[in-house]
Amino acid sequence: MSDTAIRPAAGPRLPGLSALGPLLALILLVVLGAFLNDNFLSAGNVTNVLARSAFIGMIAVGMTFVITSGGLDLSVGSMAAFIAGVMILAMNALLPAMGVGVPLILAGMVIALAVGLAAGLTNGLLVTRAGIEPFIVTLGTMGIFRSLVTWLADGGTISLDFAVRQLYRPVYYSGLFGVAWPILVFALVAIAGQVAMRHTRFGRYCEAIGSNDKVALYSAVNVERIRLLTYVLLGLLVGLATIMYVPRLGSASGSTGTLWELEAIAAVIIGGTALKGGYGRVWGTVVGVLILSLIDNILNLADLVSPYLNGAIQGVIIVLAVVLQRGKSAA
Amino acid sequence: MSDTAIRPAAGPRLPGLSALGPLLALILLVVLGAFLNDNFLSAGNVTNVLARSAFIGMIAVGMTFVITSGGLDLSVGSMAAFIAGVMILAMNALLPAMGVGVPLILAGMVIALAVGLAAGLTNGLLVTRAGIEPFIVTLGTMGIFRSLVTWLADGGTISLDFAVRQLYRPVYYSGLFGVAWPILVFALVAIAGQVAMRHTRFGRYCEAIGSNDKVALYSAVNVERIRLLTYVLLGLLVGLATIMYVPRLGSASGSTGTLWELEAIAAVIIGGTALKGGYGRVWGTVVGVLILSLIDNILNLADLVSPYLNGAIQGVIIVLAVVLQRGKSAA
Amino acid sequence: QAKKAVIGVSIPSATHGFMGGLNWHAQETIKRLKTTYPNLDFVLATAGAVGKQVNDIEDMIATRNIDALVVLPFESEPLTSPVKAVKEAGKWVTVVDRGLAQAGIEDLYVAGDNTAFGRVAGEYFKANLKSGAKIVVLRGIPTTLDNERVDAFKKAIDGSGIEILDAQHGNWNRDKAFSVMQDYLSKHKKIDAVWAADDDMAIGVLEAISQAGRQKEMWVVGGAGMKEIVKRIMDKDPQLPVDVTYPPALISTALEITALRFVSDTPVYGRFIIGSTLITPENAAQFYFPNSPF
Amino acid sequence: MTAATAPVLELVGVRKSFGPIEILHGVDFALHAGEVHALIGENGAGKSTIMKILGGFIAPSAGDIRLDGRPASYRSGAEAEAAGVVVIHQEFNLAPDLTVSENIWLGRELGRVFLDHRAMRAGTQALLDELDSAISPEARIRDLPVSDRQMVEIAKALSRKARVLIMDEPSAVLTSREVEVLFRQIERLKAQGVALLYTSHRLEEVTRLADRVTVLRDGAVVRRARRGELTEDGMATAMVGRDLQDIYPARRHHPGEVALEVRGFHVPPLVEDVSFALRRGEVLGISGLVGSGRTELAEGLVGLRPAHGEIRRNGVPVAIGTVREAAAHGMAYLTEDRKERGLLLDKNLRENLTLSTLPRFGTPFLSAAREEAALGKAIADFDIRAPRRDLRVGNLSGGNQQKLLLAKTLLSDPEIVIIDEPTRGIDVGTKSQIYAFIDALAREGRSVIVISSDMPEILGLSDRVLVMRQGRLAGELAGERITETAVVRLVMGTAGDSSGSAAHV
Ligand SMILES: Nc1ncnc2c1ncn2[C@@H]1O[C@H](COP(=O)(O)OP(=O)(O)OP(=O)(O)O)[C@@H](O)[C@H]1O
Ligand SMILES: Nc1ncnc2c1ncn2[C@@H]1O[C@H](COP(=O)(O)OP(=O)(O)OP(=O)(O)O)[C@@H](O)[C@H]1O
Ligand SMILES: [Mg+2]
Ligand SMILES: [Mg+2]
Repeated sequence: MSDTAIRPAAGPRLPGLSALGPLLALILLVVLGAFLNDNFLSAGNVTNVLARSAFIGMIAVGMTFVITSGGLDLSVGSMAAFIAGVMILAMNALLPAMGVGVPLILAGMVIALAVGLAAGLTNGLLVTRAGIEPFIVTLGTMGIFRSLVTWLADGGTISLDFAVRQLYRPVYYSGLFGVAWPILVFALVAIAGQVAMRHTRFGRYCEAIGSNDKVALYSAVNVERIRLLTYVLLGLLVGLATIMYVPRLGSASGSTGTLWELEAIAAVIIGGTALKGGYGRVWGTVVGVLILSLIDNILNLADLVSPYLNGAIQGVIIVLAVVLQRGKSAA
Repeated sequence: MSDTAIRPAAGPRLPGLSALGPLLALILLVVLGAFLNDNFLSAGNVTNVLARSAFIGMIAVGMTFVITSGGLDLSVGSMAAFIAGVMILAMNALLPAMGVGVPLILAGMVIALAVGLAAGLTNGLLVTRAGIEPFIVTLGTMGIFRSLVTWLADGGTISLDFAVRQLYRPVYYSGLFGVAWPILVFALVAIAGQVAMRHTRFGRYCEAIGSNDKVALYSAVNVERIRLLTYVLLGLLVGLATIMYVPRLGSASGSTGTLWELEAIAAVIIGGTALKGGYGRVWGTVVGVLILSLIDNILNLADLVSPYLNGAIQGVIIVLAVVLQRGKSAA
Repeated sequence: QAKKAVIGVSIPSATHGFMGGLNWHAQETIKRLKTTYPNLDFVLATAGAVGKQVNDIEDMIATRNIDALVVLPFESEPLTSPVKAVKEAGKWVTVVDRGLAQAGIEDLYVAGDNTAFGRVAGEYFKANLKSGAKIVVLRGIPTTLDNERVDAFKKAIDGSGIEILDAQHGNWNRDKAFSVMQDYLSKHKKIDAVWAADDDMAIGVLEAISQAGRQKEMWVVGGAGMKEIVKRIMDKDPQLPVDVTYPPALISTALEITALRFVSDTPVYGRFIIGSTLITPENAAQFYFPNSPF
Repeated sequence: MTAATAPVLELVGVRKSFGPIEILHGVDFALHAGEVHALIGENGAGKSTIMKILGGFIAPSAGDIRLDGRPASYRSGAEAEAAGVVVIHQEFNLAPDLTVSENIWLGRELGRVFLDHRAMRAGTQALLDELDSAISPEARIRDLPVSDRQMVEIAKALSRKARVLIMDEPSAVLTSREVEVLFRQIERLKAQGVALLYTSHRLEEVTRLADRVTVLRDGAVVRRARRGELTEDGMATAMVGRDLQDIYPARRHHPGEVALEVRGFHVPPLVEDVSFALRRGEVLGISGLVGSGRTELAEGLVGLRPAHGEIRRNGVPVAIGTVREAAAHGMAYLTEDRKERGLLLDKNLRENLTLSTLPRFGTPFLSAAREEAALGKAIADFDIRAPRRDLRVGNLSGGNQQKLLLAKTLLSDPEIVIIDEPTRGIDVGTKSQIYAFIDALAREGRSVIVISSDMPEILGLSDRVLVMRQGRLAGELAGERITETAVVRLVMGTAGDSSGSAAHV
């Protein structure tokens, strides 16, 4: 929003030198972590950090497209809770009929994706057809999804049947060739996102719409459809994230996924995507997500003066990471 | 963000007919409230709702300028908590020296304003001098302020000395000619804000910068200073809001002011100010704040199926209020 | 010098009064235990959300080599598997306050009693109000434990003829409780008593009542044992006849007993339920800790 | 190009209203294959509106559009383009965050699932080569000067296989060299049987290009002519409705003392070591090719770009780091980029007019009455034609935007005015008014720098001419030596000797 625009000579934000800014911040954090604790670079810790980044990561990749095309989605955290709630209730309900087994898990996954799609579609249609600001639409659905899950849970927690949970657990905890599933799926989503942004019409149109939607419209871009698609894609990715999240915790409640939206948006912006749209960088988002996870991890590695100050240190690092980025670009 | 821009023939958003949208929503809510409960329009309830709106209201008025000039401030809720904490600690510390009396209260007020100014200045300088996105800057300071107050409170609550509190209480609870002080102060702030936006250079510049900061720069507007000023003004208004808030419960803790930022931003957007900047409407913001307070009030007064669904109804009303606005503008 | 034993402590962050008190007690106890037992080390992590708490526990295992975990689950269900994994890794596990969803995971369980918390309050209401009396309730953040408390409360007043006019969520927050109570007062002509269910909320409720000038009409029962409230009970405030304990200091008990496992030969297993008792003007002095932030 | 060919695209009785105001009053109009049709008229006459209707961007309020004799079925610009009707807009229609190549292919990208970047880049390069342009296909539009953006617009339109090409003042921001390139392309397309519609306020271009001319006045056709039937004077008269005298003012003599002296001025990365002096009562023209650094020099002088070197005002060295400091020293700059840097398109006329001089309109409260009075005066002085005063400036016709920008810049009453492309998109009638205005400024003892790509303007207006080439001063011409050949030689860098003429003052 502020942007360098006010200094015409400084030239506009360009993905040139500055592109490496967040990466640099990430590397510094890794060095810091390794310095603070010997186990920081152990396979276990690396797996932990990457796997837990996966949920926000997938959501943030979707968010990158929404923001790039000039939108915003505040509802993703509540949406994740809602999807998780519906998914678990559905699986519990199907259990007597289907029995504990892979088909039940698959049914749950399909339901999660379907609910995600429907939720994304709702946001998207309200934004494109009804023409309401994305901020308002998703602020509204944020409240709605969160209430619905609280109501479904009767104020408490919705839990997956224990036997089903045992079967489902490996989807979070095990993996392929020693790489945990969430990491694999996240990596796939990130790569697909990066490719989609740079090498497909969809990505190109997102940037064009965010940059100037009138121009895009004049150039035969179906602006409404692309906008709608960004929200639907995000909904699906929230669904996918939920599929990976449920085996980890096996439950959903009114407090599931609180503030995920803020974290996802922050990751996108830290990664160098412009909040006002027009330019998106998926790999930057991935770096942003990792920076945010690492900050938490590093705070746990070191013993601070007071745990009350965690938030302050987090805040300082976020700002510093972005200063680094600007610093490079100013050079 | 979505905006009518995609329909070139529809013409741009202009403060014409649509201006009355949020007002209409407000009126509908009042009618609904009166219909649901006889006491809704009682002096007591009206005073309660208005006085409660005052904190967020003053902050939202400041936020209107920040958003109009293309900025954003996520830190206001934490900032309020931080200011309240510092103010109370300072008053308690000054108590032995100054004794219970009006000077002590005045000293506390000056401190609140000074801390607000410093906090706003910090945000503003990081945005303008360091050139970091407002979203990131204020996300960072949000964490920092919140942490600091939790730390100052040792995780608990910072309470104003009882005798001081008794003296200070009337600032929230009593008033002039039967109108409570917070309401009076809020009204003054709102009127001053409306005048500043429409009839002073400052307001004009805010709109110009938000509309196109390059044009403003080429037109000899001191873009950086105006931007900085919007954050400082907001900081001062958060300070003022805190001055009115502290006498209410006489305490501050890590949970004071949570989500105020979201409420303030929502009020601004509901009121018809453009999130991407360039057009600000202070009276709209006031209406937005009242709409949000009324929703809460009505939900408490009405007997709903389940209190778990409050959030959902809130969400629906927010979206509807804005649909109403759009509907009028499309006509 | 022998290797230090490391005890990981994972608790929710100080987002409201009770948790603030708990955080304070945890830190104070850790400080004390560290000086008393030089061979003990502690790793404290506070979490604002479930996911973060699971992350914290994972980090303690992966990078801090903890030998024992003291955990106050943010929520029971989601923490069950992760804590079970800690147990399976051969660590000592102490669960505080909120039980896990599966029995038998923890070595030691130290908890308050949410059912008793609601029941004790309910019994007081039943004993001190006539049939037909009207009360309002402020609930906490929608959670299982809030449900337990409210259900126990309702069960306790069952059959007494007391009518609950309203039960909205005050989120264990003073400001929210203040506005909810303001609205209750606008809505209901006659209220005989308020169950605020938490001392933070009670503070907001009392303000709203005094603003409306209806102090004479009703009394308020909070919960947890905040020092300001206990003081007022001690001073025989007619508006605050009693309070129900739910001591944040239970974390200290958990930490101390866990520490025993590493400093003596007699580990203590089992369940310690710290009941909720009624604080009355008579016994208030023994619940008053002026130095605690809560 | 016989009259027998049936029209390709036709307007029949087209009317257009915005709100209560009717802009077009029943226009009949036809384009034929292999012909260049020029549409001329005063600012605000409705030329752009007609073009937008032809291109499907706005719908007429009444009347028909016929393509090949049948009612045109397209309802959007995109559909029109699919039907072969392509428009080069007066306002740029490019996404600023995308690159040249991305803009040119927007909506018709090559490649199946994945974009074929290489093919698109090569295609872009080929188009740009054809246009003799050195723009990089990878450059972002945001970073390009307006003239380059116009070339991209032209390249984009050429890349669409058009049957009908509609060009709304394409040459307004181009220098003569690029205009030649454009004309070659137009001739080529004409030979291929494309129907072309062209607008320009440079009537010599119309004379040269047009096979037919239609003159529009106040939303109605007032004259139709064939090639050779109308002289430039005749066109001007038809447009304006009265005879025009020589549009350039008589030259002033006796310039006063030096008001501004610039020595060893650098504006990185392009402008190097520029020195010149500017006297009171003088009009100094600066000529040069696109990208020669004229704009950068001007922006450096008024503190819009980091620059270093010596600036003296009335002999006193001054430091200028911001526009406000420049304004404090009596200097004002009118940008060439009126959409991105000149005007707030979302705001009304009044707010735009007074933006740079707000402190004059009341402290602490702005006086709306005084602002309105200023607007009234500006509208009268500069003949700004707006259907409504509270119109959003983005809805003004291009020429009227330019007039408003001029009014805005001059409102600050500067002693030194730097005007970058003063009459871009302004009709001949108003042009003479603006020239008279510049002349009046000089006669009052103020100094004016005119940066212009319009050769006759430079020749007709300047007391002295500086020519820039590749960021440096290529030479200076004064008095009798200001001739078209001399300027072009310096511009192109073919001047064998630049000795006497290049002497700095
Ligand atoms: N959306 C709109 N709303 C209101 N008036 C409009 C709108 N668009 C154009 N106009 C008005 O229509 C008139 C014709 O404008 P148009 O752009 O067609 O003029 P033009 O002949 O192209 O002029 P120029 O030579 O200055 O480019 C102008 O008075 C303009 O202000
Ligand atoms: N060698 C160069 N290095 C960097 N930028 C260059 C160079 N050459 C040209 N440019 C770009 O071209 C522009 C310079 O053109 P400028 O607008 O100053 O020229 P001009 O003579 O005013 O042309 P115009 O006719 O477009 O007004 C600058 O914006 C700059 O970005
Ligand atoms: Mg035009
Ligand atoms: Mg130029």
